[in-house]
Amino acid sequence: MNFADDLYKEIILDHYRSKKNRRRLDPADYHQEGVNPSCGDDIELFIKTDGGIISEVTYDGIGCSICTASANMLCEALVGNSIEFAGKVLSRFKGMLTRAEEPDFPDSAADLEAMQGVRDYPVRIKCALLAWSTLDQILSDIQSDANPQ
Amino acid sequence: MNFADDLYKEIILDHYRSKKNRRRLDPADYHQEGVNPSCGDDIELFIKTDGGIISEVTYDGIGCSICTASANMLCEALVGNSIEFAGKVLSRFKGMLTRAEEPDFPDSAADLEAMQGVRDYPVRIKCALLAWSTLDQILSDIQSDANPQ
Amino acid sequence: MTRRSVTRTYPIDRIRAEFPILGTTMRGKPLVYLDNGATSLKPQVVIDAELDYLTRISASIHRGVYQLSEEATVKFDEARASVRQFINAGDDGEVVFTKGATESSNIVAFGWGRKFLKAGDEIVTTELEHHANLIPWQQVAAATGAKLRFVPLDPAGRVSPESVQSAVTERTRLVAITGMSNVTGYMPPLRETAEIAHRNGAVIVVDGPQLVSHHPVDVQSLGCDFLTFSAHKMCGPTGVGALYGRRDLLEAMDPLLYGGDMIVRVGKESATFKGVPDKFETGTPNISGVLGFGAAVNYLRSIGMEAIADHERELLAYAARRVGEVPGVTLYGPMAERGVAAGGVDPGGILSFNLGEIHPHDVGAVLDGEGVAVRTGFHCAQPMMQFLGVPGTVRASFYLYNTLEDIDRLVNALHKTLEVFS
Amino acid sequence: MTRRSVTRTYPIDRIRAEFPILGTTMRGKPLVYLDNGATSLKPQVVIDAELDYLTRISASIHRGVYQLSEEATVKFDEARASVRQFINAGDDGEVVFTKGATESSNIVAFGWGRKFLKAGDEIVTTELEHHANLIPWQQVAAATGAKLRFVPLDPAGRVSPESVQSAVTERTRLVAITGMSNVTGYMPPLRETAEIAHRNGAVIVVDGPQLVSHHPVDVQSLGCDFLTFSAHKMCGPTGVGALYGRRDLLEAMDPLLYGGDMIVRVGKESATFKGVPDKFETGTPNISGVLGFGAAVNYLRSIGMEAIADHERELLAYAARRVGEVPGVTLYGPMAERGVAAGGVDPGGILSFNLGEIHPHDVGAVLDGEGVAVRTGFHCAQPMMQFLGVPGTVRASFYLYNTLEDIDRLVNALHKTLEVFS
Ligand SMILES: Cc1ncc(COP(=O)(O)O)c(C=O)c1O
Ligand SMILES: Cc1ncc(COP(=O)(O)O)c(C=O)c1O
Repeated sequence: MNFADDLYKEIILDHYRSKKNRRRLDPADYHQEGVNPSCGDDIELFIKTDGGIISEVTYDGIGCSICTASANMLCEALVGNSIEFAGKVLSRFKGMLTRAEEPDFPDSAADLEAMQGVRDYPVRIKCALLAWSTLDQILSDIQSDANPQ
Repeated sequence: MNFADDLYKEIILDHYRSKKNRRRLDPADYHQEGVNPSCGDDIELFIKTDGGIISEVTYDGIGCSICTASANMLCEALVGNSIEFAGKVLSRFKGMLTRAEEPDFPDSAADLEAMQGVRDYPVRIKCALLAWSTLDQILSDIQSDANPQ
Repeated sequence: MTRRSVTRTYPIDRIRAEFPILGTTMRGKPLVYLDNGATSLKPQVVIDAELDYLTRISASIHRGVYQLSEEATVKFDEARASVRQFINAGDDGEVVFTKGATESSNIVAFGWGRKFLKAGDEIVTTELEHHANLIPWQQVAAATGAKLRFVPLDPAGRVSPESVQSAVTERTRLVAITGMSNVTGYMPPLRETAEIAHRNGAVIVVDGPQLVSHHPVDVQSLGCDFLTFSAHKMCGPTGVGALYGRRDLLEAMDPLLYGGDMIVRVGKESATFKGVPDKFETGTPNISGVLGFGAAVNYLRSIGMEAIADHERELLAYAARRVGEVPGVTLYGPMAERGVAAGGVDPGGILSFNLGEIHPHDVGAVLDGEGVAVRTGFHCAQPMMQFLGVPGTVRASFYLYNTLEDIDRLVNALHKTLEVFS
Repeated sequence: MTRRSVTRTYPIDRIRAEFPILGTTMRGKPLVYLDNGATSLKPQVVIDAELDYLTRISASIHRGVYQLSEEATVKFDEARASVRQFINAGDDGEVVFTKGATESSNIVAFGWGRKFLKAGDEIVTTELEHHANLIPWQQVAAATGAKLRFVPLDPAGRVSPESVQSAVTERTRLVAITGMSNVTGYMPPLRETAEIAHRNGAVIVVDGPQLVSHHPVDVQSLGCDFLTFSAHKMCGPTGVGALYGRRDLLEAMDPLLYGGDMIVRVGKESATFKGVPDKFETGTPNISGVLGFGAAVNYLRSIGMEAIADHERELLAYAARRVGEVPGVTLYGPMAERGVAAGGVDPGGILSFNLGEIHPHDVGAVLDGEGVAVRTGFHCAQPMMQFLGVPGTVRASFYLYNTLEDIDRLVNALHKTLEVFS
């Protein structure tokens, strides 16, 4: 198996090619932009919630295949699930890429495992994480909306 | 012959030990300070002239043995000689140390040849030259006194 | 193996043998290094100069009275003389060693710009600039009230004496312009620009890291007042570069850094400083780096900058044609006409392009898998990206040791990229 | 050959074998290197780290998508983590790579001093300072109208918590003090000084090149706000150093240099910058230097800074006694009592002295002829020379690889000097 197959697994390329979740939600309940200054990637995440459930989630922006595939996987994995579920998937995804934890995703998010290969390409980890760091900020916003001070 | 003998020839040490010309002239016709900022050496040169002849020349200040021996040699070589002679000895001394020219001093300045060994110790060349660079400035002053604009 | 050499006399095989890293692999494939715009590989003579310092000399310069320090000092001064000769500066005092071109630019911006510019003055620059020759001037403008003006570019990203003339007025005090774009390889007409600047009483700062590493440069005949460059882009070590400055300008400037080695006398409350270049070189310098820098310019001179520029010119023409033929490729800059330099002026050996809609990062990654190192992204030149209307490009940049085979490998890897992302 | 080791467990022979230059000669005699205060020798692991970069990696960091650049980036980050651990900084963002301690001091002086100080504010410092930690503050004072105040020294050249307290007032905004004098090895009471500074609302900048290379340092327990140091004095390469700064202070500061790699977005007229440490590290860094720096601190940690400090303490005591016995010798600083530290506080491993009326330069030259490298002159500390009332000193400074035999060679060479100049 050579390098390109190793990083660019078919499943990642499928998510990259899919434009299904690549659109803006207007209005969205939550909207956040994430930028990776070292490569210029720039992703926006849009989320609608409905009683603690993520009813719609989309992304838009400019990014490499790893970055946009990761964003697309994020959308697929979270839609219809709870905020809590999103938090759990997020922390497992980060764990897999930054702390070399074994992937352990719920079935509906199993595609994310394909991103494990990115671990061997340290500069690409930021690409894979961009959408997720953006999600992280949205989750904080949701939290503080839920517990206003 | 070992290193210390090579640099610190007896003739140089004699000039270093001699305090004969180490005093201030007050008044002097010409007085100039020379500083070597890299080692802190600080020499003053005093000259009296009499109809184009250097009638008295002394030095004072702080410097290593190479620096003060060189200043003392300068005094010995120039006293009683003409300004023109001083200029010639100066340029031969510089030539010997900075352009590797063969020493070729008038008999009365023959001791200066002992300084040739300094050439092999590049950081000490500045020590040997300090009094002479100071002389250089005095000679310029004498020149411009002679040819006021 | 004998390589297809672009000219019969250019000693490509000997040159390649002098760079140890060219015998290695990347991702299991023989290394094709086309990221010379970022930094260059190092020949054995440069490695040896550094090693010699590290293993045999190891002493600091200037105030040591012992042999090793003396030797370090002499070699340091020799390196300065080598760099001075390399750009034909008038005297060694005009060559200031810095940590790199970026520090060099900042020394001018701080020591000349912030000291001498005032509200109402104008700084003329271009959208071609590397951030190192733009942000310092933005900061000077913000601090002094001077205004930045941009020379208009033609659609191929070029300036002309006329466009320079249209931006320079009697209020212009300084023109900051690249000697060669690190995105497109484009080389502005420097001599004419310097003339226009001087005619209007302005000084000219040339951002030189690409120009100096790839072309013969004579600061006196070009009329540069300041020139910045970095050793690491010209076969030398990282962490060292130079600022050339006209002596009278350097003498009038304030230093950026203060400390030891630059002083004549220090009291408790104040200090007096040495002349040029010493007042700009405080602190223990990058001694091994400077010795390596000296070895690097001597190495380049031994091959000849004309010969290197010719070699790269042929590589570029071939690359622009071959890469231009890959389906979906868009070339940027003067070579955009599929291998023919628009306007007939050959740019330096840099080719920027994109492959269809594929993100430059992805192209770079597939190339990496094929052993081909290129740079992708905005190349520290975001205004240039805005001008080109793209978020980034793939950049292949050539140097004395690259070959036509390297370009073939690049082209094959581009085809592979198309396969992966089809 | 087995050397008389100062302590039975200190692996002096192994250590010496790790420094290739210790097997060489100077002026035909085996090298005795006692100029560690100026710069240190380099162990093989550091040379190897640099060589590995030069011959195998050779790529720039950050934006490269290819394996070599990736590896350079990972190793660069690892080096930062190593340096962070070495001084126990809170996080990697608090460690800024610079070209050396002098640049580090200037970053603080410019980015904090010039930004936040104003007329009426006071900067407290000492006559012990190296020019690198004095002239930048003189410049800040001149530019802002702040006033410099000096902590009074006792006759042995020491400060006490009381003398610091006498200089610090509620107008004091900053205390700039050496961690260890490069002239006498004296180490001021840092923790107490930091407490006094903080109690008065001031920040403390510790000039650390000597301290950090010879003693265990924990910036958090010392209460340093800023600490400057240089790799080349701690077994690392030339041209690289570090600035430690408390995160909130670094975040509030302006950078000294502007250019690529430090930015988030750049437009034609303005730019936005990254966080710490990136905003202080513009331009291509000294990559081989940083990798060597990482190897150097790991090497020192493998031996243990406590063990090194103990070793030097014994060398110093022996040297002060033996050198103090040479006819006509005057010792300076805390060891002036013939090998007994005045006040019972052991200084770092530096011995400054003069030999009768013989000019330090001459002493150094005869020592050179005997293969013994020492520094002579004012050691970039003219106010300290004025305090001592001498134009210069001879300085022997020790490090992990020095031995009692080295000191015997020094003493023999001093006797030879007396002969030559008798
Ligand atoms: C105490 C002290 N501070 C500052 C410096 C300056 O360090 P560098 O020359 O590496 O910038 C030195 C060394 O010369 C030093 O000994
Ligand atoms: C055109 C140009 N200017 C300036 C620079 C900055 O050089 P350095 O990063 O070596 O300081 C570079 C390289 O990055 C460049 O290509």
